[in-house]
Amino acid sequence: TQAAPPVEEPEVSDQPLRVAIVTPSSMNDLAFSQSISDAMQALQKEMGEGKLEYVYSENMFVVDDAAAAIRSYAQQGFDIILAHGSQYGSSVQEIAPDFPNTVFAWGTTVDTFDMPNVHAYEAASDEGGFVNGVMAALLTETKVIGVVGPIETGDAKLYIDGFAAGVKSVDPEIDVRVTYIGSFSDVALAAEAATTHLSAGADVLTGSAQMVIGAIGKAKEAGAYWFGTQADQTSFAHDVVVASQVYHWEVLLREIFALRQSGVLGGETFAATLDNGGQVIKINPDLDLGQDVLDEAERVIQGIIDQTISIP
Amino acid sequence: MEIRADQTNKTPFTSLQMRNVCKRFPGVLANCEVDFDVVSGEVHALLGENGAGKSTLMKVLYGMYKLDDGEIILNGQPVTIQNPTVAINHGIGMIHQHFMLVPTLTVAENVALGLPSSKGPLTDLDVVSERIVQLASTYNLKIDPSALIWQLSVGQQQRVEIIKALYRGASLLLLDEPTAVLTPQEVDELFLIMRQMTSDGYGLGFISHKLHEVVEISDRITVLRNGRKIGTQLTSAVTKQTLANWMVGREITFITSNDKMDQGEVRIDMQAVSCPSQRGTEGLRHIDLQIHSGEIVGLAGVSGNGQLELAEVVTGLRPIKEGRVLLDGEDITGLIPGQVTEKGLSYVPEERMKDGMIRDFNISENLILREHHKWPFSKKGFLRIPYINEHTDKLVEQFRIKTPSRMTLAKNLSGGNIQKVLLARELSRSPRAIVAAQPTRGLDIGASEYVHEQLLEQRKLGTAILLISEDLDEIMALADRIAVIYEGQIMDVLPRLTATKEDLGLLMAGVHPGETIQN
Amino acid sequence: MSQSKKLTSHPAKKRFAAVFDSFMPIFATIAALLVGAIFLLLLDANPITAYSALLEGAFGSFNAFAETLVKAIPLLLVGLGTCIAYRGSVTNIGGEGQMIVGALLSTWIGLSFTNLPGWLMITIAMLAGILGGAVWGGLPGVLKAYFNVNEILSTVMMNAIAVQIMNYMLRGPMIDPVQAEAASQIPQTARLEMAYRLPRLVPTRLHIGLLIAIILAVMVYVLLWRTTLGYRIRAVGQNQSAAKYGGIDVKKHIVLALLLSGAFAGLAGMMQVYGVNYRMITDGSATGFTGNAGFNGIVAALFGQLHPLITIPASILFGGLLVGANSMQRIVQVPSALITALNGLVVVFVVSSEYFRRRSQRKRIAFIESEDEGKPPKERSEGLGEAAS
Amino acid sequence: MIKDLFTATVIIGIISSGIRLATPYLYAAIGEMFGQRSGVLNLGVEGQMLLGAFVAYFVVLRTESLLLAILAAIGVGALMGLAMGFVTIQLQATQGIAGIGFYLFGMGMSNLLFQKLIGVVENIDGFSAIKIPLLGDIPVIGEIFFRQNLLVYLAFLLVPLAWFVLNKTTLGLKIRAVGENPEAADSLGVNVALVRYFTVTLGGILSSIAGASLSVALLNVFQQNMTAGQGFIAVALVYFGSWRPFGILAGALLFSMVNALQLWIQVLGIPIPSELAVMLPYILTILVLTLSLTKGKGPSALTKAFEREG
Ligand SMILES: Nc1ncnc2c1ncn2[C@@H]1O[C@H](COP(=O)(O)OP(=O)(O)OP(=O)(O)O)[C@@H](O)[C@H]1O
Ligand SMILES: Nc1ncnc2c1ncn2[C@@H]1O[C@H](COP(=O)(O)OP(=O)(O)OP(=O)(O)O)[C@@H](O)[C@H]1O
Ligand SMILES: [Mg+2]
Ligand SMILES: [Mg+2]
Repeated sequence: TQAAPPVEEPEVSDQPLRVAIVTPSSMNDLAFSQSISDAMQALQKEMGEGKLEYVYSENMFVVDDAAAAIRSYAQQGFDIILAHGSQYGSSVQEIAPDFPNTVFAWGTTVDTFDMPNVHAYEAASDEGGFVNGVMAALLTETKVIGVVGPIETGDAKLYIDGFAAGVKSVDPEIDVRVTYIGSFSDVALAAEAATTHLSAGADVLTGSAQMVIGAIGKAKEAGAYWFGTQADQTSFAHDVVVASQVYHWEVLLREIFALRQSGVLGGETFAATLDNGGQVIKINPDLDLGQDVLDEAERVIQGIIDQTISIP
Repeated sequence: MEIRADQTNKTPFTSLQMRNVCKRFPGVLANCEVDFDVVSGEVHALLGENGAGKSTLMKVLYGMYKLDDGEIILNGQPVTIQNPTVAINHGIGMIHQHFMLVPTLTVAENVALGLPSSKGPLTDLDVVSERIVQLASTYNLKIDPSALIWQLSVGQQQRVEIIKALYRGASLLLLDEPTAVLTPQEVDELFLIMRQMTSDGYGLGFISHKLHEVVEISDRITVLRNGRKIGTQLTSAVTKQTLANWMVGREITFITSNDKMDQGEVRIDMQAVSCPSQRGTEGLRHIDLQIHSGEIVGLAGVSGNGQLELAEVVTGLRPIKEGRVLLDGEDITGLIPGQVTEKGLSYVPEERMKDGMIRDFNISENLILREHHKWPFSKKGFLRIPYINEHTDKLVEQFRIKTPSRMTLAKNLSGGNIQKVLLARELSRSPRAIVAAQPTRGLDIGASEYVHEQLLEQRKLGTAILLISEDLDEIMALADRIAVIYEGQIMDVLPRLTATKEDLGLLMAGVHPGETIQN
Repeated sequence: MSQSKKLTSHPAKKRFAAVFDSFMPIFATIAALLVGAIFLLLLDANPITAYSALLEGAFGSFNAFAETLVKAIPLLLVGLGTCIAYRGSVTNIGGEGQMIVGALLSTWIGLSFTNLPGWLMITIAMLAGILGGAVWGGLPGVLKAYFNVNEILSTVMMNAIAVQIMNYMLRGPMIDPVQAEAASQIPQTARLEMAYRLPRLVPTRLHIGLLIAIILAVMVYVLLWRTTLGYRIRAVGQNQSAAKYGGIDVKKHIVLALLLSGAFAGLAGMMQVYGVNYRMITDGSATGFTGNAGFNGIVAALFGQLHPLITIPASILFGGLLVGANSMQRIVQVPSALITALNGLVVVFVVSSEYFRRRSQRKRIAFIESEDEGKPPKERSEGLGEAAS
Repeated sequence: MIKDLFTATVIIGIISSGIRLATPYLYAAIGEMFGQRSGVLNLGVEGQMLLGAFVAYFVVLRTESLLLAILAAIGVGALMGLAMGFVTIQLQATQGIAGIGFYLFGMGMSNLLFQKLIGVVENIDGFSAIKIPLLGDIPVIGEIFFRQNLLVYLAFLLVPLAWFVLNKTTLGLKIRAVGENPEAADSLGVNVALVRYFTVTLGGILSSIAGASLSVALLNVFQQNMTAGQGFIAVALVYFGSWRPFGILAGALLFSMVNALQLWIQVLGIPIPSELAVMLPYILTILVLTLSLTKGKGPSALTKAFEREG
C-alpha cells in the first residue's frame, strides 16, 4: 500500500528539527502533559544547541480546537506533530492524508489507521501499575488499599487495572477499593476520596491524573504510603511516596526522529515499556521499605521485561 | 422619648418657589416654564389632565428627576436637589401615588430604613415603633408598627407613607393623588390630618383629579396643561366648572344616568359562591348576585371586603370553592381566564399595572393582550401586524390616548393614559358583560367623563356591567342597582332610586339600616 | 460625563451616531484586547505580532474564515435559544448539558441505523438532537413552572448530570467496538457513516449547519415578534399576572421557553457530531465536547443584543475571536490560559459597552421623533413635546 | 452491601467529610447571598474562588504567613468584587453575563499566574486542625466537630453572623430593602449603589476566602481549575436555601454529605456505575428542592439594575 514517501531528501543540513505538540492539559500538570514536555527538554539537551525546536498548544481539551491546531501546525510546515492525547485520533485521521510529508504521531494508543505518515505510541501503564501493586501488597498491613481515579477509562483505567492485578498476584485476599471521582480537576473531592479510603481502613493509596495531588496530601497527613504514576511525585510528599511510574517518551521520540531521517514517516506503533526504558519505576530512596520489598520489585520488573510475568 | 438630630436641626419651612421649571423626556416635554410655589400653612393643589406634568413637577422637587432648566428656591435660598436624600435633608417629604414601600418589611422597618439608629449599627426597631405610635396618636393615625406592609390595606399603607415623611421631619409635604385609592371615610381622615398639619405650619402640595376634594382642602390651585402652567388662583375665587374648563379647555358636563333602561335576561348569575381570600382573612361567603343584560350593578364597599375576590371569581382568575357562576345560563365555573374572555367577558382590574398591562410592551401589544390569538389579530398563529397597527391607531384616537407613538412602552405613559389603553382594549371588543374595578381611578375629569359615557353606551347595547368602585358618587351616578359588600357577603342590593348615601354607608359598615347598632 | 445639553439634530450626524452605536461591541472588543496587550507585554510577546496573528487566524484566509464560521455555528444556535429564554425571562445556563444530551441521542440513533439514506438520517438526527436538548431544557422548565424550583439551580445541576451520563455512555453502552477491545479503551463512539455527515458548503470544514442556523435565526425572529406563540412567551416573560389575565397558560409557556432554548442547544450538540467530529469523544468534562459553547453562546447572544438576527454577525465575530485567539497562542506561544482570561475580558467589556450604547441611543431618541425599541415594526411618531409648544 | 453504609464509621465519615466539603460552599454561597439579597446576581464566583485560592497559596509559598495569605485573598476578592460592582452597578451590565465574563477572567488569570509564577506544585503548611479544649475530647462528636481548622470553624460561624447582620442591623435592613424595592429605598435616601457595591465586594471577598480555604486550609496545594465547578454549585445553593443563611447551611451540608456518601458507596463496592454515584448529589439536590413545600421567593429586584430616571 505504501508508495515511496514523496522525496524529501533526508537533509543532513543545519536546519533544526521542528516539532509541534498538542496536549490536553497544561504543560506543567505534574502528570500526563508534563511527561511529554520533560521528554522534549531532555532531547533538546541531548541533541545539542539549535538541533531541535519545539512549539506547543496546551490545554487543548476541546477536540475541535485541537484539530485546528494540528492542521495549522501542519500547514506551517512543522516536521513532526505530536497529538499527545487519546481523544485526538479522529483529528489525526482526518488531517494526516492532506500533509503526506509531515510526520504525525498520536498518543496514547496503538492505531495508525494504516496511514504512511502516522505513528502511534502508548505507555504500557499497566506494567508500572503492576509493579506498584506488588509493592503495595507487600507494604499494606490492614490488607486494604485505596485507589483514586478520575474517570473510568483510558490511561487511568489501564494503570489502575494493572495495579489491582499486581496486588492480587501477591495476595488475592487484599481488598483493592477504587473510587472514580468523575473529574480531572476536582482536587477537593479527590482529597475526600482519599480520606474516605483511610477511614475505611486503607493504609496504602494510589491514584492517577492531575487532581490526585489532593489525595497525596491526605496520604501524607495520615502517614499512609502513596504510589504515583505519570510523573515523579516524590518531591511532593517525601515521607510517603514509595514509588512513581515515570514515562520517558524520549526513548520513543528518538526512534521516531531517526525513522524520519531514514525516510520512514509513519506506520509504526511504539510502546513505552519497562523493557525499552520508556517507562521507569522511580523508588523513593529515602524511605526504608525493607530489602525484601525492593528485591521483589526488582524481580517483578525483570519478570515483566523478560516476559516471565504476564499481566492479565 | 429621645428626639433625633434629624428632626430638630431642620429649619422650619417658610416658603418654596419653583421658577421656570423645564423637564424633558424622550419625545415629551413634560414641564415647560412652570412656576409653582407653596408657603407655610397652606395647601397648594395641582390640577391638570392626565399627562399634564403634575407628577413630574413634584418628582423634580423631590430630587427624583433632574431639572433640565429653571430654579428652586427654598426658604429664600436657591437650592439644588440632586436626589431624594437632599430633599429629605431640606425637610421635603413626598407621598407617591405608587407607594414607595418595601412589601416584605414591617411598618417599623420601612420607617427606620435609611435613618441612623440609636443603637449604632444595630436596628432600634423598638425605639422606632414607640415613636411611630407616638406620632400616630398625634395625628390620629392607627397603625401597628410590627405589621408587614403586604398585609395592609392601601389606606393603611398610605398612613405608613405619611408617618415616614413625618418621622423624617418633613415640613413641606407633597401628596401625589393620595385620595385616589382611599374610601370616602379615609379621605375625610386624611383631610383632617392635612388640616392639622397646615395649622402646625406645614406646607402641602396636593394633586387630585377630584374637583370637590381640591375645592374642599386647598387654599390655592395651579392648573397645568400639556406641561405648561395655565394659571394660579385662590380656591375661594374659583368654581368647579371654571376649573374644569381651564384644565380641559372645553365645557365639561357631569354625567349621570337618568334614563330608565329596559332590562333583559339575567346575564351574570352568581349562585352561592364562596372562595378563599387574598390574605387568608375573609373570602367570599355564599354570594348570590344577578346582573341583567343592559344593567349596571354597582358594587359598593370598603376596600378589602371581597371586591377583588368577587371580580376574580367571575373572570376565572380565582378558583371557586363552592357555588357556581353562569353567563347567559351557561356554567362558566372553573373556566380559565382565556375561556371566560372567549365567552365575551371583559375585565378592568383594579391594579392595572400589575394585572392588566405589561409595562414593557408597547401600546399595540397591550391592546391585543386579550385576543391576540384570534381573528382579526392573528391568522394561523401569525400576528397580523398591519391590522394590529390600524386597530391601535383607531383606538388611540377614539380614546384620546396621549402618547408620542403607538410604539411607546406602557411604562412611559402617564397613569391616566395607561388606564385609557386598558379601557380601550376592554370596551372595544363588544363584550357581553363587563367587570370594571375602579375604572376611573386616577383619570382626569375629561377622561372620566368619557369612560362613563362609554359604560352607559355599553349598557344601551345590552351589556351587563358590574361596576366596582369606592367612589359612591360614581356609583350613584351610573348604577341601576347598588349591591353592598361587607366581609365577603352581600349585605343588600338596593335600587339606585331609593338608595341614600346614609343607608349605603351603614351597609358598608356591616349594619342594616333600621337595626340597632350593637357594638 | 454629561455632554452639552443641546445636540444639533443634524440628520447625517444622527445616522452616523446610530451606526457608531451598532459597532459598540466591536469597539469594546478592541478595548479589551488593548488591556490584553499589557498582559502580552508582561509575557514578553509583541502585541502587534500577536494581534495580527489573531486577525489572520480568524479572518485572514478563506480557510481561516471557514474555521471561524464552523466555530460560530454552535454559538449561534445556543445564542438563539438564549434570545428566546431571555424574552421569556428565564435564565438557561444549561446549554452545556443540553448540547451533550442532544449529541448523545442523535449519535446513538446514527450508530444504530447504518443503512438509511444520508438525508433521511441527517433529518432524523437533527430531530433527535432537538428532542434531547428539549428534554434537558424542558425538565428545568417543568420544575420551575410546576414545582417552583429555580432554573439557575436546576440547569447548573443538570449540566453536571449530563456530563456523567456522557462519560458512562461513551465508556459503556456506546463505546467504539474497536476501543472496547483495545487496552486503552478511549471513551469514544464509533465513527458515523460517511453518508451521514453534514454536507460541506465549500472545500473546508464548513458544513451546511451554518445555513440551517441562519434560517433558524430568521425563524426565531418571526417566532418572537410575528407569532402568537412568541407574543405569549414574551408576555409571560414580562408580567405573569397580566399574561394570566390575558388568557395565557403561564406555566406552559415557562416550560416552552426553556424547552425551546434547550432544543437549540441540543441541535448545536448534534451538529458538532454530524458536522465536525463525526463521533463523540469525552475527556471527562463538558467543555471537552462543547468547547464552552453552552456558555459562549449566551455571550454571543448578548453581543447580538439578544436579537436573533443581530446574533448572526455577533456569533461570527465571537467565533472569530475564539479561533483567532487559539491561532495567536500557536504563533506567539503564550500560555493558553491567557486566551481564557482575554475571553473573559472581552465578555466583560462588551457587556459593559451596552451602557454606552443605550445612553447614546436614548440621547438620540430624545431628539429624533421616534421611539425605537429595537423591535419591529418600526414606526414614525409624533413628539408630544413639539405639539405642546 | 447497602447495610454496610449504616455503620458508625461510615456515618461519622460522612458527617466529617460533609463538614469539610461544605466549608468552601458556605463562604461562597453566603457571599453570593448578600449580593443577591441586594439585587445582584454574580455568576463569577468560580473565577473569584480560583483567584483567591491561587493568591493565598502563592503568599504562603513565598512568606509562609497564613495571615498575609488571608489578607491577600481578601484583597484580591475585594478587587474582583469591586470590578463586578462597577460593571453591574455603575454600567448596569446584564449581571448574568458579566458574571460569566469574570468567571472566565478569574479562571484564565489564576492559571496564567500559576504557570508563570510557580509552575510546579508543592505542598505547603496551611491552617492546621485546632482541637477545641474539652469539646474536642468528646468521643465521636469531638472528632467530627471540634478538631477542624480555623477556616472551617469560621465558615460555620459565618452562618449565624450573616443571619444577624441581615436581620438585626441597619445595614441588613438596607440590603433587604434595596433588593426588594430599590426605588423605595432610594426615595428614603438610601444609597442603592453603595449598598450594592458593599454586598458585591463582600461577596467577592467571601468567594476568594472560599478558594483560599481550599488551597491553604483543606488541601494545602494549588492546582489549575481546582474548584471544578464549586462556584456554580455555591450559586445554586443560594437558591436552594431560599436566600437565607440557615437554608444555605442546610443545602451545603446536604450536597456535601451526599457527595461523601457517594464516595463511600464506591469504597464499599456497592455495584453501581461510578458515574451514577458521582451524579447522586446533583440529582438529590434537585429532588429535595422539588419535593420541599416551602420555597422562598427571590428578592424582587434581583438582576435588575437600578437607575433613577430623568
Ligand atoms: N419616566 C418617564 N419617561 C418618559 N416619559 C415620561 C416619564 N414620566 C412621565 N413621562 C411623560 O411625561 C408627561 C407628563 O407625565 P406626568 O406623569 O407628570 O403626568 P401627570 O400630570 O402626573 O398625569 P396623571 O394625571 O395621569 O398622573 C406624560 O406625557 C408622560 O408620558
Ligand atoms: N419605572 C418606571 N419606568 C418608566 N416610567 C415610569 C416608571 N414608573 C413610573 N413611570 C411613569 O412615570 C410617570 C409618573 O408616575 P407616577 O408613579 O407618579 O404615576 P402617576 O402618574 O401618578 O400615575 P396615576 O395615574 O396612577 O396617578 C407615569 O407616566 C408613569 O407611567
Ligand atoms: Mg401623575
Ligand atoms: Mg396620575
